[in-house]
Amino acid sequence: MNAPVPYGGLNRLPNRGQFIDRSKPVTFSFEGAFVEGYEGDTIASALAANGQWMISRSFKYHRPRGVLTMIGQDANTLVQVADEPNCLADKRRIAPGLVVEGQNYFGSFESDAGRFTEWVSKFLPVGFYYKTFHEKRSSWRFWEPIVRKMAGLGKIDPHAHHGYYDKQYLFADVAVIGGGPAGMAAAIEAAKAGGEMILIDENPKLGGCLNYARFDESGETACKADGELLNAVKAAGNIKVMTDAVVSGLFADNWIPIIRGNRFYKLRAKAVVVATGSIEQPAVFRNNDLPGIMLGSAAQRLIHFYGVRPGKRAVILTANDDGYAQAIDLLKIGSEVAAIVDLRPVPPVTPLSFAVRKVGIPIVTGSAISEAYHHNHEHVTGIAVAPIIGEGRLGDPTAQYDCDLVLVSVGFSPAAHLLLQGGAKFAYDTTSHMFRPTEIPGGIFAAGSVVGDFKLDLVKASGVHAGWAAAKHAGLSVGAEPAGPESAPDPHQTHPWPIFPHPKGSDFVDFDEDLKYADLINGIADGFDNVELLKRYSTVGMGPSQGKHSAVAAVRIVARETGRDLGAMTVTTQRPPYTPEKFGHLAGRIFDPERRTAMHHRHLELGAQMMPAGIWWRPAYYGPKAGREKAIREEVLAVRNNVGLIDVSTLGGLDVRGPDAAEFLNRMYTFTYTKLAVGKSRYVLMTDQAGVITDDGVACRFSDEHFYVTATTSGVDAVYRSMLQWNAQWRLDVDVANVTAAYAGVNIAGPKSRAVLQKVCQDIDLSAEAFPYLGVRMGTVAGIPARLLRVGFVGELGYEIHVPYGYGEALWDALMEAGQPEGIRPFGVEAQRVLRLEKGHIIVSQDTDGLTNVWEADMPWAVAKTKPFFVGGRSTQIMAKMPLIRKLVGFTLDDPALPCPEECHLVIRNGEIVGRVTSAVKSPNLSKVVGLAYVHPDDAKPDAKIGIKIDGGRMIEARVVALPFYDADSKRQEM
Amino acid sequence: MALPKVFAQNQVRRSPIYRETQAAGAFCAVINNGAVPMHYGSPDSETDRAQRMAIADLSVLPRTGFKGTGTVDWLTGQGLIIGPDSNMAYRQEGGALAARLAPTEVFMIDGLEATGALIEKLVAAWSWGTERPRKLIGYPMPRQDSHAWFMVTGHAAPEMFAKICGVDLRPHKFQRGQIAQTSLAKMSGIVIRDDRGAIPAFHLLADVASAEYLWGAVLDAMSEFGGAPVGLQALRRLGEVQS
Amino acid sequence: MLPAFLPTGLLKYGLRKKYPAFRYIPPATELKPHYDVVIIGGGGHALSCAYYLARNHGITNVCVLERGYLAGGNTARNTAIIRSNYLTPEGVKFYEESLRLYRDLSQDLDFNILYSERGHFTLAHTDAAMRTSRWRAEVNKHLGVDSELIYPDDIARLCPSLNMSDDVRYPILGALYHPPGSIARHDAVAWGYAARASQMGVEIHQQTGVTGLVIEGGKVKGVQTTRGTIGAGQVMQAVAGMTSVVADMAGFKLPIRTIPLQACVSVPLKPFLDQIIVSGSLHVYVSQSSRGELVMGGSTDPYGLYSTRSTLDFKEGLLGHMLELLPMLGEVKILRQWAGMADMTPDFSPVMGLTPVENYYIDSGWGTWGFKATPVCGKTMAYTIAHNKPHELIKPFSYERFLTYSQVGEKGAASVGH
Amino acid sequence: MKVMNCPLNGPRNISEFAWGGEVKPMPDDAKLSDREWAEYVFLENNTAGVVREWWCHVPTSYWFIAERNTVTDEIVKTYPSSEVFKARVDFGDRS
Repeated sequence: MNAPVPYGGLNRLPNRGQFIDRSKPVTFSFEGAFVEGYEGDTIASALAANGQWMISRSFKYHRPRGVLTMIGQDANTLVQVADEPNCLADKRRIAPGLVVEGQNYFGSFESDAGRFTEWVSKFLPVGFYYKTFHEKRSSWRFWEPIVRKMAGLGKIDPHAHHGYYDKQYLFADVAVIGGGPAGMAAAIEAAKAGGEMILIDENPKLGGCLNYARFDESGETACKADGELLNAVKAAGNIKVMTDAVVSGLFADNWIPIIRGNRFYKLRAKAVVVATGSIEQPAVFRNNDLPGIMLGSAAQRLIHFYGVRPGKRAVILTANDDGYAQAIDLLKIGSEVAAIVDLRPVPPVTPLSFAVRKVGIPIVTGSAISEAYHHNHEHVTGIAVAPIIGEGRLGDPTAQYDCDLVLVSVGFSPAAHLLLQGGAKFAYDTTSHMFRPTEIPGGIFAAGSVVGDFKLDLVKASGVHAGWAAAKHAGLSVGAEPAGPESAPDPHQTHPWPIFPHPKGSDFVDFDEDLKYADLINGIADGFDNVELLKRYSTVGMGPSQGKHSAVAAVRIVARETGRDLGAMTVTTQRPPYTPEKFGHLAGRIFDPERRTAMHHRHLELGAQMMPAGIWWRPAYYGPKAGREKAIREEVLAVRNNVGLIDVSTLGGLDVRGPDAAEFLNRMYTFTYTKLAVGKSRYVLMTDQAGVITDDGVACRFSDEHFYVTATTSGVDAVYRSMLQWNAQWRLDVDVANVTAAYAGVNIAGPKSRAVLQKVCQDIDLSAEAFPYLGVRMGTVAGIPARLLRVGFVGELGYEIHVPYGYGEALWDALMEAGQPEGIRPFGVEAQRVLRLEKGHIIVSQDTDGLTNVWEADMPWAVAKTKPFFVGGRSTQIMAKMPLIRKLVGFTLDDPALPCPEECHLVIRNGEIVGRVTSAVKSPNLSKVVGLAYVHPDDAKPDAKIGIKIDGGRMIEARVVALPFYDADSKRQEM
Repeated sequence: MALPKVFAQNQVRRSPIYRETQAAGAFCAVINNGAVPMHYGSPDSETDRAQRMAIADLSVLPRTGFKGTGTVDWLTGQGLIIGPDSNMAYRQEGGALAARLAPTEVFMIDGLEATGALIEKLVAAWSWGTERPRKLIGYPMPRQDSHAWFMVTGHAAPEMFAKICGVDLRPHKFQRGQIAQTSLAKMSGIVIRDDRGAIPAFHLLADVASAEYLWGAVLDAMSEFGGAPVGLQALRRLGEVQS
Repeated sequence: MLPAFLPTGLLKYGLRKKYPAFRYIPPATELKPHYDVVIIGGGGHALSCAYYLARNHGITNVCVLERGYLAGGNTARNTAIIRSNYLTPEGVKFYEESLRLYRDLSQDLDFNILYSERGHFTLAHTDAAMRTSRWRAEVNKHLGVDSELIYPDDIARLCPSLNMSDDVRYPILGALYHPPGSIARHDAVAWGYAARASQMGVEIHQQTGVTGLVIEGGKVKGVQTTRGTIGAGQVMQAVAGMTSVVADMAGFKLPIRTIPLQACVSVPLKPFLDQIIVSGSLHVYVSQSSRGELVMGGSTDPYGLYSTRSTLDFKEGLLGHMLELLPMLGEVKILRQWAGMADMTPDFSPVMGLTPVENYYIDSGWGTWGFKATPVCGKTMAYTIAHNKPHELIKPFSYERFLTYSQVGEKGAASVGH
Repeated sequence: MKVMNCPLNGPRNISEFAWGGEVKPMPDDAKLSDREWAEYVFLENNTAGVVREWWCHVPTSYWFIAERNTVTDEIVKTYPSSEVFKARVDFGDRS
């Protein structure tokens, strides 16, 4: 061999490169060095233009890797761009000041300490980590951190903040995915039927292969077709074109995610045409992964998209006409073609191959590359050619060629991912040696090389037909059905076996995962002889490119090794996304609604600490976090001794109206309401069909046919929904309305509450006689129409006042002002919890859990005995006959020195868990600990001793006491 | 014309987002016992903005609703014209809209002149009645307070909505008077198309308790179209353009 | 100490000329006319049961029937989290035994399942969640499980990547910290059991679907398959996702709804997240695999379905919440998403043991927790089959409990229970 | 994302709807043993195939019935619940 061909230096070609703007130079940095490119360049094209061919280090062996596809289909070009890991260098456009770095290396990018893994690769067979590192339990603890450190590619910047991403819905009659000749033809045909078309392509300009591939010696054909189709797309008027837009999936009912810039589009189309083309496949031979060895289409993209010379002296490995087309491309830019190595024993003579023979390029047929040579793995420097003597078997090398470029053009595999996600079925076709669709679901249509049409006229014809069919499916008025393409499986696009293992290895089947031919063979020998199993065992196809270049080879190898019929093989499951989606794209603006009461800002102005209650915000207590305990205590005392005001707007409110209103409540709740007097309220307790307590509140009867029912803050939506679902079955004459948000509510409570309220409420007689405990009235407060409820959740004289939301803040202001002389004090949820606990009132979902029934909660008084039915009634009766396993009781601590147990500290009996504390507090009024707990039924009687396990595992003794703890005869709330 | 400075917090009825509109410099007038932003600066520039992309807070303007067996018959008896289709809004004499949300449910919003006449009449007219068995005439709904009321206007409105709402609201897909009860920025809401003259315009009615959240989400979505708040005056002017 | 860790298992691969293949998964053979035990389903639970039948009870005339490929169901689709910090004493004891078996499984099976202790954090964003966390912590501690309720300072110290800021929608108030929480290579668990079970004589038949059961006088006698009918002394079904369909062949209904559970992984990243993070309120869980991929999931799908299709809305919801917890991940990319079918029960506890059909056993109702239970399930079901009476640990999980209103309420630990 | 055709609101993304489970008409509990009642409450058909289900359009809280194939996720048809539950239901007095 002579001196290797130098592969560095500047490779920018004059007057080529349709994506770049030479008037706009752009400087960015790669691995700290400044690089010059042009606007429109990708990172990879700009690096190539400057002779930087190595772009990344491989996953396992840290081998240098370079350009493979130039279309973002491979993992060879993954780089770190600022805080973005694993960025596709051959898709990402350069920008001034862009900071680009290599990934997955130890030491320096140029000399990577991680290379050692390949020297020991003999000792790292397929699935090696299953086979060792477990000699002792501690072995893996030792090795895992090392293996873990080796894994992964890009880096996370812990301080990064994701940028502004948003989303938008799109709607179309027909969506066409892929703007190549098939896609354009489909969109044009569909557009004839009127309606709305959207044509989506991932490149900056429509045209697909017409922008780089060559269909004749002169290049006229592609150029002409491109012009015609582009004009027709423009002329149609009803085709919305989206370029630089990537479709990342195809979901149910044609739900199509599209990524463009920082926006994530979700397109709903009545019909979709998939014209995503096909993915050129690499060949397997020794060192087939070297920088400088790329797919033929990648070289054409470098030349025609970016005006970059892929190399000075090339060898082309081919098995179809494209290899010859690429030879002409190289000659036209003044590069040398050392040889064309054609896998086919007797390649058919075509205009293109004839044109190449004319210029006397040596063509070696029936042969393959047996090995590629390199300059310390950084770049290819030459190759050896050997004759094919059997499927995948080569004779001794017959020739060697120096080169700095190897093009591989041995066949394709359909870019069928979206079709497969959409439910299409593909099977291996033994004539064309490619997967072909056997079934495509309704509403989805396909055209072009994704369905095996490669000749330009066929491609366009299949596009036209798919476009017509899609328009028809979308319900548009179409003309007569156009003739479909005369497509027959084409045996001259894809070689059946471009796989030539080498005894010395480095013959990569999967570049992402550094899997060699032998790794797959050995995996199969280990018993993983099914494509899906082998995939999981060897990780073939599991890497960042998800098997775009390895899946077909894997299928072929499994079929041969297990003697299965290739024709019966199907593709492995293709899971979304087709191209990686950023978290930021999927998250978008992160819509997360929250609800605020009419008094929300008043609470903030008063220094409240807000807490979430469902999606609502409620004041927990008023004052700084530091003074929490003090604040709660003072709020509690204010209510007991004076007057307090709490915002109860978040409580659910339901208007239940109609002739059957009372009957309906009888069925929904455990109590009876038919006999409840107008102007009175009564407790409501709801159970589900299994007899589990689900909600509570009060029912206020404002008239025969009108109940105003409250529900818990977080429960009301479910209560409302289940009421409607039940009545859809019962058909009672009742109307249920969820008026929760429509009413702001406050509870003014405390001995002085009547005095304060009197000042602003003239039209209701507030005296105990006229408006007794549990009474409800309608009237006005501070001139605001209001619903007043005398309920006693906190156990003091008090009035719940419910007014329309818009008046809520005015009501709050009026009461705070009226109460000023009495020193009225706002109180929050925390104080209310203490107050209600002193009265022994439960909070559903705190003092009950997912299985609590009325017997366990010790609320038999709330269950009507004589009702024919209520939801959960039968289950409640059944459980009444069963032995109780726990019961909710009140408890106190006799020893004042003992700390207050926390909620959910356990109740232990003879070492067994029998229950838990559900609520507990050191009562400011009783100055002792009071709480609720589930205990063993035998202990559920006053003065029984129970054991509670508190922090640090310490057992303390508590005493069961009758409820309530405070104001046993409830004089205060009834005064 | 300069309006006397009106402060929302001095009114008994307050919009759930009055702090936002006041911070944006709203000049208000008192309507229906509340302060309504009439404009935020020069009324003329707001008319242009309203043609491009704008949002207005109408939350204190009069509205009500009725629901339940007999609702539509009773409203018809009150002289309203209500068509057979649900999810369509029917214009009433005096400008109010009767939005039929369901066969037995109607949401009434006043016209932008906001006289409140029809709304008040209906609210006053409804009563349980005395005859037994009672005649079923539906039930009043607290619509003045259950929902905040915004109006979104401008040629960019449909595209803006496409950023927060999955229903296709483009003019050729969503006709005048049509109603979408759907999800907006992940919360439930009601959209009613009610063009102002030649300008696409939509009433947006949604949970009053989430009004501040929704106002913010819509402003964020419309910023790329140069959208911003406008006052009631601008909306009224758009209406005049047509007549 | 290093020599102790030398990966001697690899020497032969480097030194031998020819690859010393070991057939972990046996080649296909003919079905025998009769087996003592037929196991319907070829996932982790089935293989684990087969292994313990052979190892602990000497029952080796066993055949495992898998309609697709080995462990291709939920075993291949779960997110490989192992923990025992449950809510009910029954659940805690059961999963603690599973965790104990997992710890030594690589050695037992002589197959490295890449078992890796990471520490499991269940974040609490509301005081209700704080209560449940303390409840779990107390139950765990009482039963000797390492589990503690910790507060923001400790959380920030133990997992620095988390966004502990106060001005987010759901600030982190605390967390249930479970140091033994682990991950393992899910496929490897099934392969390891398969390899050792078949070494002891268990037959594994892939691509063999079950089409019906032969039941005479309330007793199961055989199994109809796509490859013909075989006699069976005892039959167990372990077919998460298809449980009700197979039980229907046996003629009984279950308290189960089949609901998809979806998950996804990111592209591989250099290690930055050592712990397993779960947030119930945000419906998110995430851990970083030894390959460097972030493995992520949320709660089950909003409606029932017998399909493993993926949806876009799952990812949108999940990642919105993910970025609230880990805002620095905005530029990271999703590589792949998938779904499994989960058997959801009313009380979130499994349905195991005897059934209304004699000699017919069920292993089901795993919800989102099947993988964690793989070893203990196999062990206790093997015992149950061998003795025709339920193992002590699984008595509370009987099918009967629903008909006697004695559920085992694990729901408090759920919402997103990974 | 699936499209669900709501009888009231027309075709909408399925994310606007809440699943209510299989339509399971309530038996007359007077005729059932405790065990039979528990079976009704807890056991599910969980049918793999076309199932009649409750669905609720959340923005309007409108309950209707959909026939959906639980294997293919195909929504066969949707209609108001009144087509199934035609008459008022009353419970005999047991006092």
